[in-house]
Amino acid sequence: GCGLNTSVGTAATAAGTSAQSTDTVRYALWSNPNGQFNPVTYFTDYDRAIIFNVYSRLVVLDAQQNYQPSLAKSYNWSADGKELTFELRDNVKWHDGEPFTAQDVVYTYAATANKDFPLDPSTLVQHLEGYEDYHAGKTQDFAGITAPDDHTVVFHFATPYSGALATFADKPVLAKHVWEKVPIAQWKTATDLLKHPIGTGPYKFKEFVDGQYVALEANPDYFEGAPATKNLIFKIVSPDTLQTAVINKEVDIAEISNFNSKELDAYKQQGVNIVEGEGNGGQYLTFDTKNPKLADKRVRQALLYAINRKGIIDSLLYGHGITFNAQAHPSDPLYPKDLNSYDYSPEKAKELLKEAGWTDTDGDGFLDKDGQKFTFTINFPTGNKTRELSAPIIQKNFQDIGIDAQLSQADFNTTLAILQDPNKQYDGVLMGGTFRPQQYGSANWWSRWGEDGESKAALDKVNETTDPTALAQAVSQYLHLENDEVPFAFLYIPNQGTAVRPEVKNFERSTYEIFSNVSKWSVSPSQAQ
Amino acid sequence: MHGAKDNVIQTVSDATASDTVGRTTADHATRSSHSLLRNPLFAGGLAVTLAIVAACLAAPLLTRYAPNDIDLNSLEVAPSATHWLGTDALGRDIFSRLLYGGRMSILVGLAAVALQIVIGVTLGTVAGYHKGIVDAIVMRISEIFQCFPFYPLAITIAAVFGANVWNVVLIIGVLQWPGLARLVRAEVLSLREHAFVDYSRAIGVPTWRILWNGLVRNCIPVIVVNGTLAVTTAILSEAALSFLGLGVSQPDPSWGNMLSSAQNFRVLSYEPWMWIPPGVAIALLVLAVNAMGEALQEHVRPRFGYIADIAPSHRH
Amino acid sequence: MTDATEHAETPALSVRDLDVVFTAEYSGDSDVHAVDHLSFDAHAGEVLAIVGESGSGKSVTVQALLGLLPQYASVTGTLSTADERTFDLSDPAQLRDLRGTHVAMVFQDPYASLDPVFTIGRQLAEAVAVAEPSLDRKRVRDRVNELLDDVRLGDVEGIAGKYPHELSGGQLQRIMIAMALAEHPQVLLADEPTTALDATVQQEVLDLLYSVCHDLNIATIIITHDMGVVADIADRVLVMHYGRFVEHGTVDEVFRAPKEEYTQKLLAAVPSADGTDHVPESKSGEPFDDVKPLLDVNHLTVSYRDRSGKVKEVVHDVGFSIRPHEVLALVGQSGSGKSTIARSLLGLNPLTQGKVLIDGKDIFALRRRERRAVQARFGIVFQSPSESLNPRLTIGDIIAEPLRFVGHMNRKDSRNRALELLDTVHLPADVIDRYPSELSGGQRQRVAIARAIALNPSLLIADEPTSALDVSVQAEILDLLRGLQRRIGFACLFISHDLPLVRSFSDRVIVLHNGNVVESGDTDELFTHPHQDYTRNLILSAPVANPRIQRARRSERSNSPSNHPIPSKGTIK
Amino acid sequence: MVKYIARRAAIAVVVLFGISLIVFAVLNLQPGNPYASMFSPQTDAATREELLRKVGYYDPLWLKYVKWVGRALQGDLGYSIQLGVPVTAVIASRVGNTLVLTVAAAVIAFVFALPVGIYSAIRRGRVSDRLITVVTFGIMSIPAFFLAMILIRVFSAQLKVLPSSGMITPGFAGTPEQVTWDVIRHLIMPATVLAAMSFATYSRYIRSSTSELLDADFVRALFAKGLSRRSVIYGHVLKNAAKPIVTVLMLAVPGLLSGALITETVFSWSGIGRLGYDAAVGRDYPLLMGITLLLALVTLLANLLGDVINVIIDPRIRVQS
Ligand SMILES: Nc1ncnc2c1ncn2[C@@H]1O[C@H](COP(=O)(O)OP(=O)(O)OP(=O)(O)O)[C@@H](O)[C@H]1O
Ligand SMILES: Nc1ncnc2c1ncn2[C@@H]1O[C@H](COP(=O)(O)OP(=O)(O)OP(=O)(O)O)[C@@H](O)[C@H]1O
Ligand SMILES: [Mg+2]
Ligand SMILES: [Mg+2]
Repeated sequence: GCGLNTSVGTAATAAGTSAQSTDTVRYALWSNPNGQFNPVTYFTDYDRAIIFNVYSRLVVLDAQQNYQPSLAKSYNWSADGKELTFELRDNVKWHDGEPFTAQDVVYTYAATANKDFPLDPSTLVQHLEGYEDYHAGKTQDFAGITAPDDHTVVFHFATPYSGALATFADKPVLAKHVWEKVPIAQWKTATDLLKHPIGTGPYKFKEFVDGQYVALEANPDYFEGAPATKNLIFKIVSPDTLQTAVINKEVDIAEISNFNSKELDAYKQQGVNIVEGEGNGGQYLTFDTKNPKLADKRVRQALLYAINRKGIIDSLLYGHGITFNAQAHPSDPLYPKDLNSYDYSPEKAKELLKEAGWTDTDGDGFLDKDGQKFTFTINFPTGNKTRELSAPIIQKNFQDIGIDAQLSQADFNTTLAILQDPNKQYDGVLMGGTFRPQQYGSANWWSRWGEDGESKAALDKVNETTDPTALAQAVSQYLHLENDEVPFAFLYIPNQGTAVRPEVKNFERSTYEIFSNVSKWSVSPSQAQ
Repeated sequence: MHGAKDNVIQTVSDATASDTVGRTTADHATRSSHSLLRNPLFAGGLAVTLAIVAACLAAPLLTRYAPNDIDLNSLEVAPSATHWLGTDALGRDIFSRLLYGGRMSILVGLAAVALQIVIGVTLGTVAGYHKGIVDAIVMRISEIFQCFPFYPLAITIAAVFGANVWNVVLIIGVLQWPGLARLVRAEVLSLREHAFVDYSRAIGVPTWRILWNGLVRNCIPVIVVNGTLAVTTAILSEAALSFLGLGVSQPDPSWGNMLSSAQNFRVLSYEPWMWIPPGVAIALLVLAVNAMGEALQEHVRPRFGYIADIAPSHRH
Repeated sequence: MTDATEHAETPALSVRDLDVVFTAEYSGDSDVHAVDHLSFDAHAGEVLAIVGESGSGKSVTVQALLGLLPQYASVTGTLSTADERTFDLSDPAQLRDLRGTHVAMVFQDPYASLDPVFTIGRQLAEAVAVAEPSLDRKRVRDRVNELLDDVRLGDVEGIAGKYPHELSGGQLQRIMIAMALAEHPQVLLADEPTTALDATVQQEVLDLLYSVCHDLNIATIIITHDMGVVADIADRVLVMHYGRFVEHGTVDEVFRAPKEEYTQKLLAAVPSADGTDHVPESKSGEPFDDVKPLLDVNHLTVSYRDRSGKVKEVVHDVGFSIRPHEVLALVGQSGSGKSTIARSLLGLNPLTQGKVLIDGKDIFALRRRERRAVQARFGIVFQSPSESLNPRLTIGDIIAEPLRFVGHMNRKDSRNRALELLDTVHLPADVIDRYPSELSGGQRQRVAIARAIALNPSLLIADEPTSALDVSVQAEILDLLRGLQRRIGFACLFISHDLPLVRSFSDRVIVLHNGNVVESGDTDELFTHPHQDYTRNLILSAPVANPRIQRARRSERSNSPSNHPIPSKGTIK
Repeated sequence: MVKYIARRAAIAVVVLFGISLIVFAVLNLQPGNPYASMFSPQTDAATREELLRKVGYYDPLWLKYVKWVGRALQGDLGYSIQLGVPVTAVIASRVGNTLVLTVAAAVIAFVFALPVGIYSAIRRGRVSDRLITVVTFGIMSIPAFFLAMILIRVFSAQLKVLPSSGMITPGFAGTPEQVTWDVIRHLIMPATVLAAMSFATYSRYIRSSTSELLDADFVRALFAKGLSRRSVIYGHVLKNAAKPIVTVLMLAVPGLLSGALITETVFSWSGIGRLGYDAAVGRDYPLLMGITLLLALVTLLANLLGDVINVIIDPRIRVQS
């Protein structure tokens, strides 16, 4: 068949293309969502944006990074940190009118522990009681999650798990009556359900035109009050043309891709506001700690000292970013304030290398040890422009301290394959990741560090501790260790900037929650022009 | 983007090559190069090409900046007396990168075409000479390569062998030979019917000798003409691959990756010095080489004999 | 100025001071002065033949009259017609009025001159519509049928619906003539209208042209380099040389008493058909019968597989033998299988059946290597010298090819031998480093001959070695071959469709028709007393350079009722 | 004719097999794992291995291929790893869009290339021809990306007459005519960019085949017949040129399709081009195989179609086949 796969919406929305209408907010997505609108199987941020507007979670993070009840009225830890009880709201309805109950919650989280679940089980369920038996299919019911009544859910942990609330804030609840129609094994391919999500969130799903936009519609019965704007449309706009789209009034809200002053000026001239906040994605250079020349932590520290991180932020991010020194967001309440900040210092770097035995004995300008020249290949994937540009800077920084640094660029998967193959020795790989609240050590699975010994013990301690003060201490200890060991050279966290058209009111966001007050976003009639 | 398969000018010409080329090349191939130089198209193209090549080769004499010298204190500065063409996002001197990048682009162009010629001419000649089953097999293979998806192969080669300039050459060469092979085959098919091939066969001259002396040497005009066009396609393909991060990789400059690093609305609007120089350089070289190819094509064809009536306003 | 303009009545076409120069815009070559201030007249109901060797400017002359020259040709001169209109030849736009109404043209290669993707009927109709724009559809169709009748194609089934490639060369040339007649021209220009045709077909076309000219009272200008054709059809002759006027006169005047030396040379070069002038020098008269044959061909059958896979047998059970020192000629119409036989002997076509014995050994039963050794005793000369020499090799390398790769000589020896050979074929030593394109046609053929005799062949296979050459050059090449044959003593398989030539050169003749041997025998015997009608026709249809004989033949032909040229249907004005 | 097409089709099937085999082998040579980005970072090695085994990641290559062919023969190209949707469904939903874009581009390119090509053939060697040559190659050497940006800047940002990207205004409702117009407005720029890339090829080719024909003897004969320039060129030359032109149009199909990648990306046009690139980068083998085969099929079909049209146009081939 030919023709455009466009279904013509019935709702009478804007008639013109760029005319502003007060009942619609249009949010730019940089790329097409996959259409995996299921909170436990999606894997792109673009799907996530839809999911977090259609579904709701038991708890959410507030701007101060405290957990606030949402679908749950309240939550409660037992004294031993092994039982977490949620009191659920009783007035919540799914978008199809069915009532939301405790069974939905049980069903959602148990599903991820099911033996047929097509993805890896979450860490949360692995900490629950009876996980092994349930996962092996030995039991029908998951002992770890119980629902004493329709509005109460209890999670029973085999060992205490500190990341529990973070998981609940990150994984919305599915409707049992919808998803039980499909065998769990087929969740990733249940196209029909995936593309027509039914949630409890502020917006109802209306339509997804592949590659073009996702249209959502206000849920008048939303438990925190009906949204102010009738339609929320996610329009797919390539970052390259984003600026025009915003200025041209094709979208109202868009994340901007850089902070170049000329670009910001262009927005400002058109009356577009730039809302800037801390970003939640960090960039780092992983080290192969099993690589003999990098096994010595002084060498790794030296390399970190050698990188002009401030220079990178100032030049590539135009100053709109921060450095970080351990694997946690600096705005995290538990992020220690006294970490070594490894301020740029080639002298210190050289000193440390000298201590570790690396000196230039043959006078070729490069360090050597035992007759071996210090070479360092920086692998980096294609895709993130800032990261691509940072590679030559780091190369130069390394060369400045006498390391023969080379660059090797490849597509993302190829680069990832270097990290994934435990038998492959490498020097360094530039990677990036997204911070999720209160998840520490999350990039460790391809790290060659932290699988055993002191670091593992420290991390286990973090995961097992639920008592706030003890947790703070455990986290501090772990992060200090990481800060000292430098398994990664932590580089920078770019700020997040959002261009918001002047007609849009009440747009707010926090580090982790872009849509926290989506139901308040409104559009006033065009004043500019 | 000018994907590698866009060189239909070459690929396609085999449709008529059999009716036309054989008849013409043999007679007109040896016209003096002297007359070629008088053709303004060729002379102009050659002059521009030589100027560009010379400037690239003489890069160290023309600029005092190294192409990879990062200067975080002068990022994206506009052209000035210190930086003639300004600097890029890492403060590297664009004029210097332009000259050094030209070496890379030209290298890619030439090497990719050389590879293409080796594969294409060998297979095309063998197919055309032996006809029948050998021909069928070679043509099927060339069809397979023509249908081959460009990006997956590009990614694979880059992934398996690492992204570097030789892989760009490999990718372009391996994917673009079918066009030339088909042309050469068509040419050989008609050449082999010439009496001089019959003669050599009749008196028992060894086959390799017939292929080389009788056929390959007579295909030279076709090869040259298409080779020049292929150089431009290769340069553009390198740019396209760099655009996708599969080409010549950082920090080494090539015109392609200089352009691709400027693929941004802001750069386009406010920092033209980042993209105009490589853009103009590519366009100029492509134009110059194509002009030469065009002139060569005219040169190996019989003189045009349109009757005066077709183009009315000629007589002065 | 001496020119071809003296005549009583007003000419149908009168050309004054035609001058054509090809300017060398970018080519770097020097300007070519193709036609140099030429003036002539053409009269209604008369055939004017323009003759001259290749490159003398004949074609350029007629193309200039219609404004068909390339853009870079600079033309001057005037043309006036019977109705006293005068045209400036330097302005092709003016000449547009002339085309399609007053002056029509017939080209040399009819196949190339018709649009391959339209039917004959359509192209004829188009010509009719141009000449008579007022006709409606039906009348156009009628006129097309009329024209087809006029050129005696009216009874060919469905011819109007056919495409050019579906017709034979003779038919196509008649279509071209019909197309020319559609325009009711007063002047008909025909540029080598029969060169591409077989002798028998040529005669038909010439007859048609003749009757068109005389019956319809059209001034006809025919260009040819074949003196036989001139003798056959022309009323008057204009001789050109290097674009310049040489002489002009009635056909009898020019043939009987050529005034200029150039014309004399031109005529002298033509072998005469009655065998009176050249007695082949190789003809020793010694009886061959008891000599063991050098080459013995038995039951030779050859087939081709065409593109659709159909097998077509083109040579059927042919047998002949050649004795040492003997010249055997293969003659026959085009397509009769002459070249095919030669190619089979050379191993270029597989034979379906039959044996080829050399000195009693069956060469195709031999192993490859031994066969090569036997074939190395063949010398080969092909028809087109430019085609048979590799344009990318120097003359030295071309001649050295058999020496090096068959005779296994080293580079130096082969070069020396090549120099010797060049001398043998009377070429200067300095051509050794030139390329074929830098030689004239005749010189190239000498090179081909030098290459053929490089390995002292015992058998020379010559497939139309002179037919691509100019008459004057033809004679030189034949003399050379003759001399070499006497010196080296090779036997020769001589293929030609030029019967006078065959008569002057060969000892014995084999006549082929559709791949069968029709007749064979001693040359003189066969020419004077042909046993078969086919042979007789073949001999008679080759025009001889003698107007008297040709006139006699023509009247003989036109007396036979089956051959009436133009139906007297007074539809043509 | 039927026999001819049947034979060609049979050959095409063989070629398709060859392509699938090679592409399959090549894809699996790549380092990187299609499932890699789907695991959460905390997943331990054992779980990962188990999941990978379950999806057949560790099967030997030949077995994977055999399995794939087996299913493909039944019309099942598997599920896209990333999208979780049947490959056939993804392709079906996207291919129409690419078709619209490429056909529009080809039409635009052709409509401009035809007169330009003919004009410069007629004026071969003149100043105007040289000028056209320069401009044509100039257009050819502007990277598509830049052309796209420039168009967006001028027509969307400055003049505000065309939408900067997308295929349709989100949520736009109206009469079918309004919707069609909306789509056309979105189509103009991407189709123009893609057309610009093909324009040079087409016009150069039309120029060379026309000019070859203008040299032909029969053209001279037509003039001698007294036909006007117009009827010679439009009545005869063009019909003869149709054969090579059809061939070039058909052979340009793969170039057009691969050229769609950047256009589709910049303009957020949801088609096959970007999908294929993403599938390649994301190691989404089933999807990539599907797209590859589709493109190969289209290419082969285009070649076949070109040949068939040529047979129809050219009576000389008609007889032979
Ligand atoms: N298109 C052309 N461009 C340049 N020179 C030409 C052209 N056509 C003919 N000539 C030159 O003009 C001269 C006369 O050529 P023309 O074709 O009239 O010879 P001809 O007498 O017809 O010879 P032939 O018997 O071989 O046909 C030759 O020297 C030829 O090279
Ligand atoms: N390669 C071929 N494939 C198919 N048929 C062929 C081939 N070559 C020649 N023929 C056919 O074989 C027959 C004999 O051709 P051949 O060339 O031997 O004739 P000829 O007597 O040499 O004619 P001419 O005087 O025109 O050279 C003709 O009908 C021709 O069409
Ligand atoms: Mg002539
Ligand atoms: Mg012959």
